[in-house]
Amino acid sequence: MIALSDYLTVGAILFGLSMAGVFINRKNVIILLMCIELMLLAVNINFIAFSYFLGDSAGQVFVFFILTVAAAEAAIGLAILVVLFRNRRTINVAELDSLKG
Amino acid sequence: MQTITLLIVLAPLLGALIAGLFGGTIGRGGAHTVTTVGVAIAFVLSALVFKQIAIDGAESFNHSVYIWLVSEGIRFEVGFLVDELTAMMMVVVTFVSLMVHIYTIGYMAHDEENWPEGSGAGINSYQRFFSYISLFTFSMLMLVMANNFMQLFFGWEAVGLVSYLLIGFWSVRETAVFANLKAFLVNRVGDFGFLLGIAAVLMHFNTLDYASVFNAVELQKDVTISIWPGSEWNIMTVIAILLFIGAMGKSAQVPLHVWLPDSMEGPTPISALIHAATMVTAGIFMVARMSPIYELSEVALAVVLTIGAITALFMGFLGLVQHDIKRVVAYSTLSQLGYMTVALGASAYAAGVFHLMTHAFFKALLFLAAGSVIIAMHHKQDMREMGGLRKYMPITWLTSLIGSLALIGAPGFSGFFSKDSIIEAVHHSTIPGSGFAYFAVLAGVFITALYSFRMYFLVFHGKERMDEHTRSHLHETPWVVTVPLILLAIPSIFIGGPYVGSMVFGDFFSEAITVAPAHDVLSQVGFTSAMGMIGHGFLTAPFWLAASGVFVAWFLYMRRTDLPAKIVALPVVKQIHWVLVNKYGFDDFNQAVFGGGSRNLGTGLWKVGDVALIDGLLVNGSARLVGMVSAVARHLQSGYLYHYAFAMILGLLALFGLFVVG
Amino acid sequence: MSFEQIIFYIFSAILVAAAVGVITVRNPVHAALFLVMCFITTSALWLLLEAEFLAITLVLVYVGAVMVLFLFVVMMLDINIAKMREGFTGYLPLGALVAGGTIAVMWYVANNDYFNLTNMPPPERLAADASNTRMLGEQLYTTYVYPFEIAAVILLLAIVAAITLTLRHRTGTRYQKIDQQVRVKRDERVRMVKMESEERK
Amino acid sequence: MNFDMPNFLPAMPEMFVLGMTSLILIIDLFLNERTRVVSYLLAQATLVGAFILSLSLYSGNAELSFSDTFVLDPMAGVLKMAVYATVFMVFLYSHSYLRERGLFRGEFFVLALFGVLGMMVLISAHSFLTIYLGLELMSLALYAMVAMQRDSRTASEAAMKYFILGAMASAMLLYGMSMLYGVTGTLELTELSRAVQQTQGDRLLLVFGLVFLLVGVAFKLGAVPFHMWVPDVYHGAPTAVTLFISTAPKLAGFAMLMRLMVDGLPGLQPQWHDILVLLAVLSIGVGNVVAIAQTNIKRMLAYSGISHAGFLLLGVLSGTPEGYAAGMFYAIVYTIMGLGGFGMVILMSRAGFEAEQLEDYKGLNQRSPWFALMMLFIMFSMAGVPPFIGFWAKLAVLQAVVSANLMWLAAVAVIFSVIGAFFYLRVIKLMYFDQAREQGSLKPGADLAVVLSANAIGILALGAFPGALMALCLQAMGA
Repeated sequence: MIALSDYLTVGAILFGLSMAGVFINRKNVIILLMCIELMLLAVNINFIAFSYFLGDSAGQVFVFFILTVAAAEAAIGLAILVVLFRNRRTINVAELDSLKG
Repeated sequence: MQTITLLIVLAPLLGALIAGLFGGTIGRGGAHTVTTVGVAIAFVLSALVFKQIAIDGAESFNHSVYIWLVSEGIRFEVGFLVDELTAMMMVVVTFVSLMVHIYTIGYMAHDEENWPEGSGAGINSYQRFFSYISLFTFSMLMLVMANNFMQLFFGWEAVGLVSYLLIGFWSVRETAVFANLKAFLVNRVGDFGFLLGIAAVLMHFNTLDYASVFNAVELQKDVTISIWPGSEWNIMTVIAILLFIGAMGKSAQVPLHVWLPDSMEGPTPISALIHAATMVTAGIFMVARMSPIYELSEVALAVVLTIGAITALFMGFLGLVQHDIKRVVAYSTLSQLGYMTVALGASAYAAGVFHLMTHAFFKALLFLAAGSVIIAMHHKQDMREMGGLRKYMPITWLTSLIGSLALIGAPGFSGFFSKDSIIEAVHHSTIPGSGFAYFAVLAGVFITALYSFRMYFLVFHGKERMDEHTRSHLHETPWVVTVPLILLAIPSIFIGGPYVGSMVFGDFFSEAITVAPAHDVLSQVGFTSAMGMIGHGFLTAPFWLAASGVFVAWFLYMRRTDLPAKIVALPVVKQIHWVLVNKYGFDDFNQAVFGGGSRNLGTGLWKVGDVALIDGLLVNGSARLVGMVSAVARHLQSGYLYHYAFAMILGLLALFGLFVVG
Repeated sequence: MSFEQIIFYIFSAILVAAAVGVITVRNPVHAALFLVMCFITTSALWLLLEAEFLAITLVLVYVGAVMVLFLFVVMMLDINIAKMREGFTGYLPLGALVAGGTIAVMWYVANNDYFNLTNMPPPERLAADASNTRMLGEQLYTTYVYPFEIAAVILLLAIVAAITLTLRHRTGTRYQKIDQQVRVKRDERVRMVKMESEERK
Repeated sequence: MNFDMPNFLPAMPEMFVLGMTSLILIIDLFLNERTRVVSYLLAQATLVGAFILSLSLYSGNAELSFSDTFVLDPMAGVLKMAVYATVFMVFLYSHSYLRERGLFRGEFFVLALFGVLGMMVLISAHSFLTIYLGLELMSLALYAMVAMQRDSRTASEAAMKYFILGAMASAMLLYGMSMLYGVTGTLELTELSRAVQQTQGDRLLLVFGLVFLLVGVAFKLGAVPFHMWVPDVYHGAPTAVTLFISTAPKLAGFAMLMRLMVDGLPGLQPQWHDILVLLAVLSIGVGNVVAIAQTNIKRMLAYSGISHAGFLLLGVLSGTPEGYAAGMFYAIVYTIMGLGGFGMVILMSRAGFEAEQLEDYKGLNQRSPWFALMMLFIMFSMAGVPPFIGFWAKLAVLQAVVSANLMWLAAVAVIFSVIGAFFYLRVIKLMYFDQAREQGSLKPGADLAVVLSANAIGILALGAFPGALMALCLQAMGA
C-alpha cells in the first residue's frame, strides 16, 4: 500500500526542486515560469492525495481551480515575457537589474 | 466670552491664510490690509477682555472649546484660560503685532530689491511675509491663552516654526539659512527638555489640564523619582527644570542663547515682534504660568536664578563690542531676558512679567527705530558708518531716545519701574545664588546704560561718517514707519507708573500666580506708589550706576572719540575685548572640536556647550551609523530576481527553523 | 511490492528526474519537454488516486495547450541559446543546499505519523462505474458555483491582459481598404497646380 | 441531487462591478481617442454604484452565502467601501497622467476594475478557495497593469519581477492551504477554526501550514523579508499604476490576513502572534532604515510603505478586537496617505518628465507654496506627527501593542519611526530650504489640484477629528 506520506514526499521534493530552480536559474526567464508551473503541480499532488485519503472531494475541486488559474497565469506571464523581450531584446535574468537599491 | 476669545485667535489666522494662500490674487494691498485688519480686530477684542478681567474684575475664564480626543482618560483638547496674566499678554502681543504690521508696510515696500534678479523664491514675498507674521500672532495667542499643556506645546512649536521661517525669510542669503538652521537646532535641544517635562507631568498627574495639575501639586510635592539608581529627585524639581530647559531655548538663556543674535538675519520687523517683544518671552510667561510648580522646588528656583543672572550680566558685555546696530539691540534683549529670568528665580513673578510687558514696548520701539535708521541708510547696519542722524530723522531720534531711557531705567520711564522692582526683589531674596544675582543685575544696570547710549551717540550724534551718496538721500522715513514708533513710545514712557502699584506690589496677579509665603519677596520690598518709587529711585545705586554709564558713553563716544580705540589697545583690555568679540568663544570652541566632516550639524550643536558635546557625538554618531547601515542594506536590494527569490526562500526557511522545527 | 507500488515508484522516479531536468538544462525547449514529462507522469499518479478527470485535464489542457504556448513563445522569441550556456554550475551547490534544506523540512513534516497508513488508511476503491467527472461537475455547479464564476472572470481577465500587452498595430504595414479605394474620386487624387515656367540654369 | 438557490443579495456589489466591467469592455470597442472618456466615466460610475450598493447592504451582522464560501460582515462592508473610494481617487489622479503618456485606454480601467473585483472577492472570502481566487484575480490584474506601458524598459522589468515573485508567493500560500486542508479536511474558515481547536497534541503540521500561509500574506503586504518586489515595482511601474498598487491592495491584504488568521486560525494565535512580531519588527526596521539611502521618491515611499506594513501587523498581532480595529484603521489611513504621496508625484510630473527624484522637489515652496504645504501635510502625517491622521494611526497600534504587554515592541517601533522621520523631514527640507532647480511656478491641471488638496486637507481634517473613522473601525471589528 502507498501511504499518504509517500505522495506528500513526492510533492515536497517537487516543491523544493522548483524553489531551487527559481534561485539557480540565472539566464532564462522562461525556465522561471516553468518552475512556477512545477510548484503548482506539487501543490496539486498534495491536494489530490489529501482529497483521496480524506475521502473528500473539495481537494479535487480546488485542484480544478488551481489548474484554471495556472493556465491564466501562464498566459499573462508569457505576455509579460513578450513585452519584456520586445523592450530589451533579452530575457536573461541576470540582465534585469536596472531597478535596484 | 468664548466667542470673543475664539475671534481673537481666529482673526489673525484667517488673515494669515488669506494672505498666504491667495497672495498672488489679492496682491500686496490686499495682503497687508487683510492681515492688519485681522490683528486689529484681535487687539481691540483683547483690550476689551483686558478691561473686563483686569479692570472690571470679571471672573477669569477657563473653558474647553473642543475636545480633540480622549485616550485612556486623558483629554487632548483645545481650551482657553483667560486670567489677568493672559489678558495682559494678549494685549501686549496684539498691540506690538499691530504696530509691526503697520510698520512692515513701509519696511518691506521695496523687498524685491532683497532678492536676486529673477529669483523664483522672491515671488510674492511681500504677501508671504504678512502671512507669516499674522500666523505668528495666531500661534502666540494660542500659546498664551492655552489652558492645557498640549495646546501650550502646540503654540510653542508653532511660534518656533514661524520664527524659523522668518529668520530664513531671505532664503537666498547663505547667512540667513545658516542662522535659521542654528536657531532650529538649538531650539530642538530646549524643546526636547520641554517635551520631557510635559511627559513627566502627564506621567505623574495623568492629565494635561493646567487647573487639574495645579490642584494636584500640593499632594505630589514630596514624591521622588529615581532617575538613575541611587539618586532620588523630587518630582517637582525634575518637572520644573525640564520645563525650564525649554524656556532656556525659547527665551535664549545661556548656554542656549546662541541662536538669538544670529536671528537678526531676518527682516527687522521680525526682530521687533518675535525676537524681542513676544516669542522670546514665551519662556518667561511659561515659568510664571507654572509658578505653582516652581514654588515647590527651591532647587529649580536657584537654577533659574543663576542662569538668569549669568545671562543678564555676560550678554550685556557683548553688546559693548558690536558694530551692527541690530546686534547691539539683540544682546540687550538677551540681557533683559536675563533680568526677567532672575525675577522668576527670585519668586518675583509679577515683577518679571511686568518687566516683560514694559520691555515688549520699549524693545519693540528700539528695534523698529533701528529698522527706521536702516531704511534711511539703505540697509546698512554698521554703526561706524552712521552718526549725526538726529537732524535728518527727528522722529526716529526722539523715539529712540525715549526707548533708550526706558531701557536703562531712567526714573519715571516704564523700564525704571519694572527693573527697579526686580533689583529690589532680588535684594530681598534668600534663594541660593541670590547674592551673585544681585551683583549681576546691579552691574548690568551700568553695562546697559553704557551700550545703549554708545549706540545712541554713535547713531544720532557726532560726526556724519556715512558716504556722500547715502547722506544726500537721508530723510525721515514715511508715516507708516514713524506712526508705530510714536505709538510705541507712549507706553514706553507711561505704562510703568500707573500699573506698577497694582501689578507688581498689589494683588493683580494673585489669582494667576502662586507665590509661597516664604518666597514672597515683593511684599518685603514695601513700595506702594509710583511716586514713592521715583523719589526713592534717585537715591539708590541703580540710578547712579545708570547715570555713570550714560556719562561714560558720552565721554567716550562724544568727547574723546579717540579713547575707545586706545582703551582696547591696552594689554589686558585687549584680551578681554578679544574674548568679547569672539562671544566668549562659544562658537569657535565647538568649531575646533568638531571641525571638518559634519560641519553644519556640528557647528549648530557645539554651541550648546557640554550637553551638546555629548549630544553631538551621540546624535551625530548614531545618525552616521544609521546612514551607513542604510547604504549597506540597500545593496541587498541588488536588482537580481534570483536574489529576491533567495531572500524569500531564506525567510521561509528561517521561519521553519524558528517556529516549526525549533 | 504490489503492482500499485511499482507503478507509483516508477512514475515518481521519472517525475523527480524530469523535474531535475527542468531546472538544470540550458535549452528552454528541452526544459519544456521535461516539463511535459512531469505532467504526464503526474497524471499517472493522479489516476492512482482516483482523480481521473483531473488527470485527463492535466494532459489535455496542460500538455496540449499551456506547454504548447510555452514552446511557441520560446520559438518566437528567438533566444540565443549559445549565450545561455555560460556560468551556472557556480550556483549549483547553493541551489542544492536550498533545495536540500527545504525538502528536508518538508519531508520531516510529510513523514509525520499523522499521515502514515494506520492513521490515514486509503479508502476503499470506488466501483468501476463511479464517475469522477460527474462527481466534480455536480460539486462545481452547485456548492462551488461562486468560485466557478470567479474562475471564469479570471480567464476573461487573462484574455484581456494578454491581448492588451502583446497586440501591436504595426505602423509599417500597408493594408488594402477596398471600399475606400473603389469609392475614390478624381478630385481626391489629382490636383492641378499652376506654375510659372522656370528658366533652365 | 438537490440545489438550494444561494442568496445573491449580499453579492450584489460584486455582480454589479462584474457586469459593468464587461459592459465597459464592450463599449470601449466602439470608442476612439476623443470619446474614450466615456470608459473613464463609466468606470467611475461603477465605483460609485458599487459604493451605494455596499452602503445599502451594510449592517451589523455577518451573512454567509454560496455554500459558505462568501461572507458579508461589517469588516467586509467597510473595507469594500474604502476600496471603492480609494480606486475612485486613483482614477481621478491618473486621468491626465494616462492621457499625457498614451496610456489612456479602456483596458486600464477594465483591468483596474477586475483588480477591484478581485479585492472584493478577497475581502468577502470565507473559504481557502475564494481567498485564493480573489487573490489571483487581483494579482493578475496588477501584473498586467504594471506592464501596460509597453515601451517602457523599467515597467516591463518590474512586471516580470513582480510576476515571478508573486507567483512564487501564491504557490507557497497554496502549499500552506493544502497542508491545513490535509490536517483538518476542510476549506471553509469556520469549520477550519473548529477543527483546529479540536486538534489535540502535536500542532507541528498546523504551524507548518501556517508559516506558508503567512509567507503569502506577508508578500502581499510587502513585509520583510518578502518585500523585495515592493521598491522595484513601485519604481518601475507607471506612477498611476504605482498609485493603484500601493493603496487599495493593502486593504485587501489586510482583509486576507484577518480572514486567514482571525477567522480561520484563532486557535493558532500564540504561533502566528510570534511570527507576526518577527515580521513586524523586521519590516519597521528595514523599511525605515533603507528609506534613508534613497534618492528616488517612489522608492523612498515604497520603503516607507514597507514600514507602514510593519505597523499594520502590530495592530493585528495583539490579538484583540481593539488591535484589529487599530490595524484596520492603520490600513485605511495608510491608503489615504499613500494616495497623497504618489498623487504628489503625479502632480509634479508632466508629459516627458517624471518627478521621481527627490531633487525634483527642491525649492517647491518657491514654485508653489500651496502644494509644498500639501506635501508637508502628507509627509508629516506619514512620519506620525500630530495633529495629522498618521499620528493617530500609529498611536492606535502602539496602544494595542502596549495593552498586549509588548512594551519592548512598542519601544522598537517608536525608535525606528523616529529614525524614519528623518527621511520625511528631508523632503520638507528640500522643499522649503533649497533652491529650486527649475524656475517657473508649478501649474497642475485644475482637477489634479483639487483632488490633491482635498486629499491632503483630508489628512489634516481626519487628524483633527479621528473619532468617527476610529469608531467605524471598532464597530466593524465588533469591539
